[in-house]
Parts: sequence; structure tokens; C-alpha cells
Amino acid sequence: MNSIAYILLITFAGAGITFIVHHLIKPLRDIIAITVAASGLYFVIQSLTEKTKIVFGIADFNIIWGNTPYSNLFAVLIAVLGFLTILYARDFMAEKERLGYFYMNLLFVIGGMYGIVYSQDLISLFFFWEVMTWSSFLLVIYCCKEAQPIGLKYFVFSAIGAYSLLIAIVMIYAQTGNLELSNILQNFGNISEVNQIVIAVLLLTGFGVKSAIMPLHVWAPDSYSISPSPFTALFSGALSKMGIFGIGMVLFKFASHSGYFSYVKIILAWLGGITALLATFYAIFQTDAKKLLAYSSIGQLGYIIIGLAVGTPLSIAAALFLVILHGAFKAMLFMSVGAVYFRTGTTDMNSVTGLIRKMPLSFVTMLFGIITVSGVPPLGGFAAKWMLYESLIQSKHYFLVIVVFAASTAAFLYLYKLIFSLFLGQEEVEWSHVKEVPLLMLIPMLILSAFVLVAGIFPGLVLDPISHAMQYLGNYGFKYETSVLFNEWGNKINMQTVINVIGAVFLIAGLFVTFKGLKKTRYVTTKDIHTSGEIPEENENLTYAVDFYKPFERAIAPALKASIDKIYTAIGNNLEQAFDFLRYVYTGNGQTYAMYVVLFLSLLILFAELIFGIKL
Amino acid sequence: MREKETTLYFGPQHPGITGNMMVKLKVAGDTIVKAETHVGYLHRAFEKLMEQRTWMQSFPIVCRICVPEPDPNEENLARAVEEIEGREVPERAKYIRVMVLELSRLAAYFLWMGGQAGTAGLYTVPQWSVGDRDYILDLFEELTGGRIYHMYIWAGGVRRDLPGGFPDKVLRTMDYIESRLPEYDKLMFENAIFQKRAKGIGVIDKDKAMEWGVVGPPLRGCGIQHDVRKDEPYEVYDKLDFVVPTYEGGDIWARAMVRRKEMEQSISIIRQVIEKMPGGEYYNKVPNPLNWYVPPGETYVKTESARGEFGYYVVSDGSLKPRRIHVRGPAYVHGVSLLENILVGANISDVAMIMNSLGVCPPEIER
Amino acid sequence: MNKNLYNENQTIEEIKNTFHTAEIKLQRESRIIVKLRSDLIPPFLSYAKNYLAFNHLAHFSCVDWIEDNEFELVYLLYSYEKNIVVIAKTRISRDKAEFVTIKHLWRQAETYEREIHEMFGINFTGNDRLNEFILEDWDDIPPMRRDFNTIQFAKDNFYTRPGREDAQDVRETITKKSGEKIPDFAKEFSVRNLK
Amino acid sequence: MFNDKEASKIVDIIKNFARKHSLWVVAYGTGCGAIELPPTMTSRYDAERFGIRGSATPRQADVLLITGYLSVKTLKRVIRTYEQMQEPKYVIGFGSCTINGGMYWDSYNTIKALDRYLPVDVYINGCMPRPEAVISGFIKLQQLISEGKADGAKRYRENLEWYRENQRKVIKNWRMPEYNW
Amino acid sequence: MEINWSAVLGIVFTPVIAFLVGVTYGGLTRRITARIQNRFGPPFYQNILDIIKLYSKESNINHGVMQHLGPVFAITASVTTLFFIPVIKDSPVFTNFSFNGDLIFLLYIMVFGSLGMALGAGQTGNPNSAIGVSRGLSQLVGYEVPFVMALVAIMVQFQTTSLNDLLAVQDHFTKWIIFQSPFAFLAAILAFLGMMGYAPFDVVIAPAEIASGPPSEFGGKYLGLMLTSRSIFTFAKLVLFTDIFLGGAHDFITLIIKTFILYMIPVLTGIVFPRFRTEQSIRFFWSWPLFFGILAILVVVF
Repeated sequence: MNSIAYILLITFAGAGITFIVHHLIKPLRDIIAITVAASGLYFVIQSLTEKTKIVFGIADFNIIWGNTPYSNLFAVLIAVLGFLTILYARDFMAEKERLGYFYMNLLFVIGGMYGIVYSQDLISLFFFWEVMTWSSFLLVIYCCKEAQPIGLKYFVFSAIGAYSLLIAIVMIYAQTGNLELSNILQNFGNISEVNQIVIAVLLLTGFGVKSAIMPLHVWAPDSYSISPSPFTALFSGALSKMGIFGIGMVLFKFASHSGYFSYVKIILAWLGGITALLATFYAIFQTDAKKLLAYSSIGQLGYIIIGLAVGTPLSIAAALFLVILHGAFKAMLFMSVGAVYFRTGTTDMNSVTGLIRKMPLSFVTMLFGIITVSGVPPLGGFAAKWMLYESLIQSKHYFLVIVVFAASTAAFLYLYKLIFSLFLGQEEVEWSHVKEVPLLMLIPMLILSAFVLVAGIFPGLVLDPISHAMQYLGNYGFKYETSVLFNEWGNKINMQTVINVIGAVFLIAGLFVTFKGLKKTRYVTTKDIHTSGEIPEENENLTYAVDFYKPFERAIAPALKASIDKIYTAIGNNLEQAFDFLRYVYTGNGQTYAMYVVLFLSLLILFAELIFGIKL
Repeated sequence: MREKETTLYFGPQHPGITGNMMVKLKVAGDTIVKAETHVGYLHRAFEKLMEQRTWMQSFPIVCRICVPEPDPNEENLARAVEEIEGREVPERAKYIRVMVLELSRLAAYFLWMGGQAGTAGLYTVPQWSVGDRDYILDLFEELTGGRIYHMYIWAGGVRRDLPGGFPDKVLRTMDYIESRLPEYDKLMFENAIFQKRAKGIGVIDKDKAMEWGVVGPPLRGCGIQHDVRKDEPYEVYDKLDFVVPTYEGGDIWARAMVRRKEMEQSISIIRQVIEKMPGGEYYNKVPNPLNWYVPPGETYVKTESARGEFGYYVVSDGSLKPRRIHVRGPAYVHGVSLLENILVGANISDVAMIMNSLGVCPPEIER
Repeated sequence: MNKNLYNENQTIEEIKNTFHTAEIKLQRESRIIVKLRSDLIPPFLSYAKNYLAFNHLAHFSCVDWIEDNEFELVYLLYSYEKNIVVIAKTRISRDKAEFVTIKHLWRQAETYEREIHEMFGINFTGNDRLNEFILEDWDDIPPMRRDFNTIQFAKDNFYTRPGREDAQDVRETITKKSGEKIPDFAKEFSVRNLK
Repeated sequence: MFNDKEASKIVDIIKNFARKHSLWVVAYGTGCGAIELPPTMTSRYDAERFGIRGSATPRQADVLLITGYLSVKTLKRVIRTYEQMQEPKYVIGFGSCTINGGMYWDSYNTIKALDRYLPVDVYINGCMPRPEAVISGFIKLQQLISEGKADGAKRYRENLEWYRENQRKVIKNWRMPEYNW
Repeated sequence: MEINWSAVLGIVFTPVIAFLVGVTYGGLTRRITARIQNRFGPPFYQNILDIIKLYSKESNINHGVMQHLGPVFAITASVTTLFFIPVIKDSPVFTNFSFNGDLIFLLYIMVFGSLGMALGAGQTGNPNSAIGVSRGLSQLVGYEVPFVMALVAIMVQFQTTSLNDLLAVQDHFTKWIIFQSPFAFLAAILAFLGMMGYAPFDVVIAPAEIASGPPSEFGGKYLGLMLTSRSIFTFAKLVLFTDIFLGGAHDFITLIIKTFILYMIPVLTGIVFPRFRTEQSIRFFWSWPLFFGILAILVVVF
């Protein structure tokens, strides 16, 4: 047997064992879960060096599992994040109930994702896709009763995605008569152009749901914010990347034949741009930290989609670099917010404040996270942003680059609000009991922080596997060195110099300001501030957090109100009503869902016959 | 339990506050949800002190009630005493009083102009206008000996006659100030950004303005033409030719324009006064201040100051000392109930501008 | 003053017809003094505001008549239409210093009531904002009452810098010059006696 | 070239030179004297020539200008403002009423001698002092600084108990936050 | 290892020169403003005295480590920006690290300092600071957009993102980019007004509104470091604009003339305008500057 089989076997079997052990010997449960994730990580690293393929047949279909450089990239992301989240979940979830359920589903999600990236045929892809969707749905509704409508929303959208995937798969089978990826890729150019585009669009829709492109993002903010933090880190960090994985496959493997695909790509790029901008604007006005991060996640995925859709070597590299980085920093941010939740019991940015001196390491994690997201040097985000901008400018997407830049500048707003509201500001009495989270929660955060720092200084280390993956995607090559990036015009940025200069100046200035008058410098509490000479009352709130960006809101209000906002709210309202209706349809009973799926499938088969003139 | 809204202390130690007072703002975002005026930082118990002083000793006290424009206070107390006593004032003294009052109004408007522009962030105007105001203060200094506190008007007339050549100096100063006004127009009143900042902000409801006790330029900025100088002419205002400018809108801009137009009127009044100034005594003989028994009685006198109706309710019980002098400054209403109400829903950026345009002046609230 | 007093007389008539017990005096042109029983003040103010167009509460004052053991509350209303100030007065007992609020008629009355509450200790029922207005942490008797001795208070509470004693006493100088006597109260304040 | 003592002397001279030519006045008009500050700061008298400038918050300021009488309510705020300022800090008492109460000698609400409550470096006499007097007061302060005699902050720190006792006597409800001196 | 002495010289002297020039410009600004306002004004070295005084403050307070490091972030950004800009054209000494970075890097490193300061100001817990930061960041989004448009137009027109290449293009004054791409210059100079923070765009420190905003808790050495950083940063921005639009400078005299002329634009604008409200300021940047930016890009594309 080879590593891939081990990975899938261990993860899925581990999921079941964890569930059983939970009911038998509780303390062992965590250890088993961590061991499963760790061995998954071990075998993923093992598999990097080997190129394997498992083939076995079920019914008439060949099930093929194998790894490619492209899938390796994602597998490492899944393995690392999966391991770290389970490590993080050990303490975070310690007090919760139904942990067997939680760990089982978490491991199922991880296993499903492994399956997706290792699938070499569409049947197993779809199977693992559904495993991932179902188990993640169960995790979304894990927390409480309020999560059920949100879970439904997620499920409905996932179902839309799954059905469009299914239709596409059916169409592919109808057109090519084969479901093996390698065969399909060879024969894809032979089918009619209309069908090519229809299939591609359907596949993009299916994958787009998971990566929350703008019209399909409705589920994401709520689902991200309601699910338990360790899972959210995985959800946003790795699970959403499965959509990106698929989109990448579609854009570079399927869509490379017809000339019309350039239009699809432009539309997709602009969709990504709009997603990035609007999600950023929505993120700015959130009051819940997890919701803010959810919108931020949607926006970041917009950048990735732009990078993939633009399709120059540098932009693909930027997108894949962002995939890795987004996995890291979004996990960091969700973990850090989770740490705040762990200690304070809320993620409401209007009430939590001033935790910096109580949770310094969580603060550092969040600081690294927001610096990475904002793309400010010297951390990894800058390299990604740099490549993205350069590639957009050089591929003549002048207005798209403006949109992206506006979005990423506006991102400073919500990032500052996030770190300011939770960690900076007044240190209030009501949070005086808060202390730093346990070591096991800190380790994942700090590992990821170290990673984004290294990725910033030596982007080449991350770009090595990416360039291998790009070789697989379509022989895209681009020039880079370990810490030097080049654009297509030959201009370069030397990250090593940047970090040296910044580090040296920071050190000198820092030492100066620390040791200048060290003895006469004293710390005062945040209550001792300039309040115009007055002494604030006990119950008066000196933290400025409510409606933090009111002026900005007013500035963009006419634009938003005039066009998008109204349509969007209208759609949103209608959707809410639709979900109200759906609540009656989806009773929450698994069997009913199964029945619906069967119903839909049979309808689909009928339609398939009508439309495509084939019989399944 | 911690409140939801942020508390912002606007004053007393704040560059944007108009004097030593505090407005406690509760803000959500940068929109004000609740405003509370806190005063008392300047409370010197003048009304109590005046009960301990003779009538004449009260004159140095009343002028300190309103720092930017002390003369309406002296005028009020002087008129109140004269009214209770039935004392006549020489015609010349009346003209001199009007001149002093209008000069002080002009000085107050120049200070206001500096404050209004300064709170809007236009720092050149205060530099100019406070400098120009100093020319008026120089006139006061020559006339009364004091730059700020004059103690010049008192019961029975004024303290001293005009020095030689003074009318010419006043006219020259007025010419200079009139020549400066177009420059202020260009820099401030015609400035597009200033108009953007001022229009539609701090609106007072026209229908409610009278009931809420709005007086002076804020009232006239609502388009209501009322002025104590016209309604109940004191001294010689009924013999002078001037108009009371009004503007519609009730916002900062309307109030600013009202004041701007009144500056021209004041200059014109001063010129008329100097032209019509009669000769004769400037002072009717009064009893020895230490033995000055004012007969029992009460009166309410009012004067139009630069900020509106300045009223004194004076009660005498026939003794050497006032029984009660209760001061009604225009800021008493503007600075507390009106301000608290129109600040709700306003933006933090506009608080200082609104306060300045209402002419909130804490010493006359708490005295 | 040969002005037409038509408005004034008509207003006096109207008040007389409505409030029979009111003592009305035309003090001078555009000043009418109305003395009322204390329970008639709210209806009178409401009447004046709504029917006589006295919609501007110019002032609200209080005078401490310690000799009569009474506070005199003075409402000054002004009508922009008629150009008249009505001075409505009433007296309440000093021992039971309580009155009703009129803040439902004029919202700025709230401020006046807060001040008078603080300075005279008169309680206005219905005004729920009689908190600290001007003074802070005041625990003595309300300072504007006649029996509060500010000199004594200042002497007790504040350090007075020595050196005021040998300042030239203006009163004595005047006495020497003009031969007039120093009145009794002035002797009391004479710096010699301050110590 | 220099020995340590001389070097530190030279540093002191530079420091004092900079301090005396850069006096930032905290924007707090405590009394009616605030009316003479705009003329002092603006075009006619232009105190900025001497490096005198307003500053919005006490953290950045060097000079606390007590412009006139202090009511008890204000005194409390002034103490807080003063204690939030950074050393070296100077206090200028402005007007007669800060010296001995002036015309408010019998008022129940104003303190009569400022230096009992805050360490005053320079008093400016008059009611009210003219802008020229204000500027001359600042120049006197500059002299004191260059001679190293403007040590109000040091006095305050050393005699904190005495100042506190006086302050507490006047301010009845002492709810001031404790500072870690 | 061979030490490149001219590079060392550049590293040592560039920040010093930048500080001195920047601080003198600051003093001259106060002087010029004073002359316009009918007064004498402080001496031109007043800002140096202010900074020395702030450093010589005997006591300092901070509200925690982020406030302590806030000014350090600011000065790091200023000096780093300066190091990645060729101060003197083709000089071996004063080009520093400009070959290792490009315009996009400069765009980002320029906001690094503001964000660091924002974190420092945030930790003080002063609501005024937070309001100031919220205003500043909102305005940042306003002016960065037209600025980026101008830069994109230029980058596309000359097919480079390197400042040194742009300098090489402008070898004769007729080839200055201000003449080659006037709309980009208009957009950028309007954004520059916002960057410099003079009126009417001084919403961040608006004293009459929020008591000087973010720096309101900074005093002593922290404020001194901030002012130092601001001086250096002012110079760095001026040199950047000179390099992009005015063809850089071969010697210091040319540099000083060009930067001073450029500097007078925001200063003189600031004297005669009151302050915008924050949203008005953002909307301003999204009206004319944005229009010029679009025009600049369209001109390049077609």
C-alpha cells in the first residue's frame, strides 16, 4: 500500500475510532484524534516524494486515486491545518459536549478534503465532495439550536453547488463517456464549444459555492461565525480552498481549449474583484469578530480567484501563494479570535476590549495575521500582493488592479478595527479575569505566525512547490529566487534587503526609545488618559468601538445605496423568505434529505434525457 | 454595567470648547446620541458677591460676567439703577453709551469670527480677526483705560468724557475695519469648503425657535426679525437708522451671515452716533457711592448683546446694597437646553462649530 | 413717554378677566407685574403662553425675602407680538420650599429650575433633573439664601494670603477726604477686621 | 576633550536652551484671563516668535497657564491636568485672583492662593494682565528655565503630601485617581 | 568581505540629511504661514528646538508596549521609505537600496508607519485617538485610490515599476513625467494633499474636534520620535514625487528647489482652507482626483 491509501484509511478509520473511543474512554479520544491528524501529516509528507496511483473498480467505473504536484500543494495545506486545528481544539473544546461527534466530523472533513485532492476520477471526487459537505454541515449546526437555519442556508447552497457539479459530471459523462480525469482531459477539446462552456460554468458554480464567490457567498458569513472556532480555522483556511482547487483545475485543465473561455475568465476575474471589494466593505461594518473575518475570508478568496482567472504565470503564482498564505493567516486570525472567545465567551467587538496585556501571545498572533492580510511588508502577505498587482498591471487589467487595490486598502480598516476592538483600547474591569490561553492552543498560532514571517522573507521557499504545481497545470514558468521576486518587466523586489532594512531601523529606533530615559518612563493604566481634565464615572464607556467607521460608511453610502446595496438587500430578503419556506421543506431529518436527493437525481435523469438526448 | 455608547468629554480642557465648560457627549460612531452641558467651572458667585457690595461696587463685578463683551452688562445695571431711581441721563452720555456698546459688539463679532473659522480649521482668520479686534480694544483703552474690562458705563452716565480727537480715531478705525471686511468675505464667507461645513448643520427649527428661548443672531438666522434695539429701543437707538438683517435656514451658515451683515450695521451706527453726538454733560451727579441708597423697587432691563438679549432682573430693598441681581445671559438658554437638543444627531466634527455659532459663553451661565 | 399703551391695557384686561385674584400693575411701558397665588402660577403661565402669545420665557428668578420667611418666584414672559414683558410673581414659604415645575411649557425652564434648586434649595416637583448644576459636592446650605455667609465660608475654607491687611483702605481714605461716615456694613468689611 | 562634568554641563545648556524656546501651553482657559490669550497668540503680539505654542492635550504640554481665578470645581480638573503633564512642567499664575483672590476675596467658590495647591513658577499681576504682561511673564519663565530655577515639578513631587493636604481640604469629595509617582 | 563605503555613507547620511531638510521645511512652513497671517513667526529652526525639548523631557508615560513601539513603527516606515527612494539621481551614495524595491513596495511601506502609529494610538485607550485613527484610515482609502491610478498609468506608460527606470526616462526636462502624463500628475498631486495632511484634509488631528487625535496621549520622547519621523517622511514623500514627476535631481540644490516648490503646494493650500468633514474629504478624493486618474489611465491605454 502507498501513502495515499494510508492517509485516507487512517483519517476515515480514525474518525470512526474517535467516535467510539469517546463513548468508551474519554481521555484517549483527544490523543487518538491528534495521532490520526499527525499521522495524516506524516504520510502527506511521505507522499510528496512519490508519485502513486491506486486504481480499483466499482461497478463499471474505475476509481482512481493519485497525487500530482498540484494536489500535493493542497494536501500539505490540509494536513498542516488539520493537525494544528485538532491540536488547538484539544483545549478549546475541552468543556464542550458531544465531542465524539465533533472530532468524528472534523476528521471526516479532513478525510473528505484529502479525498478531493487525491481523486483522479469524477465519481470519487463527487463522493468525497459530499462527504466534506455533509460533515462540515454537521459541524456548522454543532453548536446550538440557533445554528440550524444557518446550517440550512449552508446546506442549500452546498446542494446547489453539488447539483451543478453533478449535472456537469453527468454532461461530461454523456459527452465523453468516461469519468477518469486523465481521459476527460484528453477528450475535452473534442466536445462542442457550447457544451464545453456550459460544463465549465457548471463546474465553476459548483466549486464557486465553496469558495464563496460573490453571488454564491450568502451562506459564508453566518456559517463561519457560528461554527466552533477550531473548525472555522479549517473551514476558512482549507475547506474553502477546495473550491479554489476545483476552479484551478477547471480553468487550466478543462478551459484551455475554447477561445470563448477568455470571456469566462474575464467575467470570473471581475466577479473576484467585486467579491473582494464588496466583501471588504461589508467586513468593515461588522460588529462580530468572526463575521468580520468571514467577510474578510470571502474577500481574500476573491483575490485568489482574480489571480487564477487572469492566468498569467505570475498571477497564478500569486493566487497559489495566497492559497497557502490565506490558509495560514486566516487560521491564525480565527484561532486568535477563538482564543478571545475561549476566555471571554463572546466575539462581539463592541464589548470585548483591551486584552493586549492579558493575552500577549494571542495579540502577537493576531498582529502577524493582520499584517499578513493587509499585505504590508515584511510579512508574507506583501509578496502575494506584490505578485498579484504586478501581474494584473502587466496583463493590462488596469481597472481591475484599481478595484483590487481599493479593496486591499479598505482592508486596513476592518483589520485595524479587529485588533483595536479586541486587544487595544481601554482595559475594562469586566475583562480583568482574562488570562492567556493554554499552551496547546498557543502552539498552533505561533507555528503559523513563524510561517508567515518566513514566507515573507523567503517567498521562494513557498514558491518552489507552487512552481511544481504550475508545471502540472500547464507548464507555466516564472522567475524567482529564494527571496527575490521578479515581474515580467524585469523589475524586482528583494525581500531580504527589505527585512534587513526594516529590522535594523526598527531595532535601532526601538532600542533608542526604550533606553532613552528608561528609569523615568513609567507605565500608566488606560484609565489615566486625557479626558479633558474630567474624571470619568465608573460605568462610562471610554472605548470607541460602536460604529467605528461611520464617516467611511457615510462617504460610500450614496454609492452603495444607489446601486448594489438595494439589489443585494432585496435578494437577501427574498432569500430569507425562501429559507423560511425551505425550513418547512427541510425538516432537519436526514432521511428526508436523502429522499430529496433521490428525487432530484431522478428529475435530473429525466431532464438529462430531455436536454442532452442521452440515457444514463 | 458599562454603557454602550462612548463617552467623550468635550471640555473643559479642550481646544474646541468656547470657554471653561464641558459638554459630555455620548456618541455612537461619530454621531452624538446624547449631550449634557456641564457648567460651574467659572462660578464666582457674582450674584452673592453683589449682595455684599454697594451699588457702585457692583459695576466692576458685572462686567466680568461676559468676557468677550462686558459693556452690555454695565449698561444693564446702569439702566436698572436709573430706572428704579428715576434718574435722568444726559443725552451725550446716551450717545457715548451706544457707541461703546456697538464697538464692543463689533469686537465680539471679530472674536466670534476667529472662533468660528478656527473651529472649522481655517487658522488664518483668527490670526487676522483677533489682530483687527485689537484696534477696537485700543480705542477702549484710550477711552476707558482698560482693554477688556472697561467699567465705563455707570448709573448716571459714563465715567469720563471722550478724549480729544477720539471721534476721529473711531472713524479711522471704522474705515479700516470696513476695508478689511471684503477680505474676510473672500477668505471665509465665500469659501466653498466653509460653506460646505456650515450649511445645513446645527439647524434650529424656525417654528419652535421663539418658544425655546432662542435670541439674537440665532433667532434672526431662523428668519425671525427681532432685536431688542428695535423692539424696545433703549438709549438712543430709536433715533438711529439701521436695519436688522435676517437669514433663512437656521443653520450655522445663516447665523454666520447674520453676524456678518450686522458688522456693517454696527459700523454704520457708530458713524451716525459720532455724527449726531451732542455736546454737554456726560455725567449727572450721583450721591456718594458709599451712601447711595437706591429706593425699593424692581425692574427687568434688557440689552441686545452680540449674542442676543441680555437681561437683568434687579430688585432693590431700599438699602445700600442690591437685594438681588439676577442675570439672564443669552447663553443660558443657548448653552444648556438648546445646545443639548440640537447636538443630538450631530457629528463630532461639528460640535465646536455649533457651539461657536450659538455663542455659548459659560461665564454668563453660571456667573 | 407718550406712547400708545393699547397693548398693555388690553393684556391687563384679559388677565383680569381670567384671573380675578391677580394683583396687576402696569409698571411702565411694556412692563406688567402680575402677583398671583402660588397655585395659580401654572395655569396663568399656560394661559399666557397659549392665549396671550407670551411664548418667550425670558427669565425665571427667585428672591429670598428672609424677613418675611418667604421666597419670591419671578417668571418673566415676553411676547414678541405685543412687545410686553409680564413679570408674574408669587411667594412660597421658606420652610416648605417646594413648587411645581413648568418645564412642560418651556423646556429651557428646566435649566432655570436646576439653578434655583441649587442656589436656593427649592424643590421643583416634576423636574427629574435637579442634579448638580453649577456647584460640585456642595454640603452647606444653598449659597444664594440670605442666611449663607459667604465671607465666613471663605474664611473658614480657603487660605487667605497675608498682606491684604496693609492695603490702603479706600473707605477710610474717602472718609478722611470728604468727612462722610463709614456706614456700618463697610466697617464690617474693613480690612482691619478681616483677619 | 571634555570631561564628564563639562559634557553634562553642555548638554544641560542645550537642553535648557531648547526648553526655554519651546514652551507649549496646554489649551485650558480656566478663567476670564483666557480672553487675553488669543491676542497674545495671534498676529498682534505673536507669542510664537518665542516658541510659545498651544498644545491640545496635557501630555504634550510644558506650561500650564492658570488664566485667572480657580473655582473649586475647576481646581480639581486643573490638578488632574497638571499631573498628566510630563516633567519638566511649569505653572504660570495669571492675574491677581490667582495671587490673593483679587476681587473674589470673599467668594465661597474660588480659591485665593494658587501656590498652596500647585507649584507656581511665575505670577503675572493685573486684572487683567495685558498681552505684553503675559509675554513678559513668559520671558521671566524663560530666564528661570535657563538659570535652572524653574523647578516647580520637583517641588511638587517632593512636597506632594503638603500639596495633597491643601487640595483635599478644598475638594471635599476626593475621587481623584491615584498616580504612580 | 568588501565593504561598499559609498553605500555605508549613504545609509548614514541620508536619514540625517532628510531629517534636517524636513525639519527645516517644517520650520519654514510655520514661518511662511505666519507671514501670511500678518505675524512674525518663529525662527526657522523652531522645530528642531521643539524636538530637542521633547527628547529632553524628564518623564515619559506609556500605556503599554504598543504605544511604546508606535513611534518606532512610524520611524521605521519613514527611514525604510527613504532608503528605497533614489534621493540623488545616479549617485552611488544616495541611491541606497532603491534597486531592490519598486513603486508597489513603496506604496505599501508608506502605510506601514501609519498603521503602526494607529496601533500605538489604539492602545492608549483614548477615544479621541480612536476617532482620529478611524478618520485617518477612512481618508487613506480616499486618497490612495487616485494615487494608485496615477502610478498605474505611469507604470503602464513606461513599462516599469522601478523608480530608477522612471528616473532614467526623464533625462531631459521636456521628458519629465509631469509633461508626459499631466493627468497622472494632477491625480497624484491631489492625493498628495491628502497624504501631507494639511488643511483641508487635516481631519486626523483636527484639534478643535478631537483634541489632536491619535497623538493625544503621546508626549516626551514618543512625540519627539514621531515628529522626527514626520520630518523624515515629509522629505521622503517629496523626493518620491520629485523622482516620479519632476525628473529627480542630480545634486542637492536642484533637489531642494524642486522639493520646496512641491512642498509649498499643500502648505499654501492649507492656509486658505478650512477642514473638510471626513466623509466630504473622502468624497472629494473620489470626485476630481479619481476622474483625473481614470483619464490618465485611458490616455495611456488608447
